[in-house]
Amino acid sequence: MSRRLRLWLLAVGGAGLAALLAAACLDLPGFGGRAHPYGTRAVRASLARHTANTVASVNFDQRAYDTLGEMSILFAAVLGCVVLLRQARDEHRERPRPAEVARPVRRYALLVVPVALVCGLYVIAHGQLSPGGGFQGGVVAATALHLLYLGADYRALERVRPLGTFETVDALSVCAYLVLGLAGVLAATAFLANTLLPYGTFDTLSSGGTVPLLNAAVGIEVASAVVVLLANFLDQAVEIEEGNGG
Amino acid sequence: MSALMQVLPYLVAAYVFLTGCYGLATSRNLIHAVGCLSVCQVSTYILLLAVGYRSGGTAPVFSDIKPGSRPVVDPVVQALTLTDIVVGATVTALLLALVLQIVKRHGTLDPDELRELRG
Amino acid sequence: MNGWILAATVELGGGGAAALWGVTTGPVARRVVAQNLTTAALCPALLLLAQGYGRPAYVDLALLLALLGPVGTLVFARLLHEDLEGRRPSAWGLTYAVAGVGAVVVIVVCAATGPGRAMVKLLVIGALLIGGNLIASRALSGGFQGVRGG
Amino acid sequence: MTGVLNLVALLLVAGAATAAVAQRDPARQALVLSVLGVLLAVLFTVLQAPDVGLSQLAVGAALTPLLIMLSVRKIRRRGRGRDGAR
Repeated sequence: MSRRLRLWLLAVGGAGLAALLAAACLDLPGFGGRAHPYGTRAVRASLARHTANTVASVNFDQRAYDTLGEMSILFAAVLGCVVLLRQARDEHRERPRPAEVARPVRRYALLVVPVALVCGLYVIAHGQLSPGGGFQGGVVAATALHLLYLGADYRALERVRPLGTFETVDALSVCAYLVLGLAGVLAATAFLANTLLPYGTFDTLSSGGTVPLLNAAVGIEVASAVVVLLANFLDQAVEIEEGNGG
Repeated sequence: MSALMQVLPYLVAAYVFLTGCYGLATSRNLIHAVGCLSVCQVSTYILLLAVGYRSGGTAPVFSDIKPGSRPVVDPVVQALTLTDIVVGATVTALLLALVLQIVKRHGTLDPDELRELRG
Repeated sequence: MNGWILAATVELGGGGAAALWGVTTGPVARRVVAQNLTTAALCPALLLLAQGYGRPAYVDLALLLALLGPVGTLVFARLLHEDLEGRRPSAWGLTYAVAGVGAVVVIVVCAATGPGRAMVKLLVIGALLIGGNLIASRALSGGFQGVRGG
Repeated sequence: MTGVLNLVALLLVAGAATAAVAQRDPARQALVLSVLGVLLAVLFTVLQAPDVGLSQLAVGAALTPLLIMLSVRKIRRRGRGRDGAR
């Protein structure tokens, strides 16, 4: 098919899709309407279980089974990246020369890494109270670690990042999520049901039954998954060269 | 103004989706195509959150307000979007890994050249 | 009418449009500077929104932006340094002006919050925002001269 | 008042998305994508979804640009290695 014909086909298809989408938009309930039946019920259920952040309650309690699916997509995607980006037989590693970074930038990086890690942990730990949670905090903590590469040197990053440990922790935290779900079955209710632990006092760190535990498992999983992911990309971008070298 | 505001967010979502599709179809660089796909993903976030919005509402997070004191927006769509964003990022990473593998095997980033190679 | 939200709208409209224009036109060197200033322009807007909606919990967003925005700029400064060599992108006048706006917003919001834990958090955000912004500008204008192939 | 704020945020996001598609060079596209990520986070705050905003900030401000730029760097280095061998 020629490029021209393909563009025409795209234009026709796009115009049709645009018309259908516009018609669908006009039929949707108006933006900012008052009727949110699911939302009202979700908020009520969340308050009944002493979880201050309703979004965390939906993610880790009311729809915890969905989150298990999301976690497995995440895990599978990272596994795929590790397989695709592994060092091939016709490639070799070459140590990058140490980088000379301007001193203020290096100091900033070394100063901000701990601050950012604490912030990531804060976002994970307060997931069931204030905005935040495992998904966000995990990404923050993992990205913050890579300031060491950006502001200092790749070797500095490699020293604080035992890759094998992170891969194991990644798998273990997925297992922890599953085990917490199975614990619900053993306690004679249902898979991932939030009936295992007392709900605690509203708006404290230990409130919400199993929500904080599932939240922590997701946080650890996301953090180690992102570290493993970035490590593979960094290896490709910085170290791995084509050819067998010498 | 207010009649337009009733549908504008949905229309913006549709527009962003179509723009992303256009970029995806006309892209001459696979990394650029992955970026366009992430623009397509953005449209789903806008659509979901627009459906859940409520005028004068606030976030359904009760760490700093009393439950029931203010109307709140829909938390269900927010939870869907939240996980979608992080999973979307890892899927982007998987696609980029595939692109790197394609470059290694075929030595080109242009989807059109790839087709010629196969044929 | 809520003055905070009005100020946030102005900040978002002006800063966002300027950043978008800067990042889509001109040479790469100018685009990176615009990307860096996006953080500095939009973080105060987030603080103003948190104040305007009466939700101290929203301040976390500004905290993360002040933390991760400079990291994003360092990504470009490090991985694009070959394109930036010889050009030394810098717009110190603009950088200081935007940092000044950020400082003013942080001080005003602090005054409205009153002393306490919330104020400490705001001051941390202010320090991270301005420090990160200045360091990222420094990195863009030749902070990675000695980096070769790393 | 909030209507105007919603409008401004939506239009900025639409503009940034268009710009991200229009940039054909991946490195320049990554720059626009990172601005798009921050603008989206502000839009989500305006739509009263701070959790989603945090998620978008964490991913859009640093992670996605880092992934794209690392891929670009790998491909550039590869091209240079090829030229050097020839």
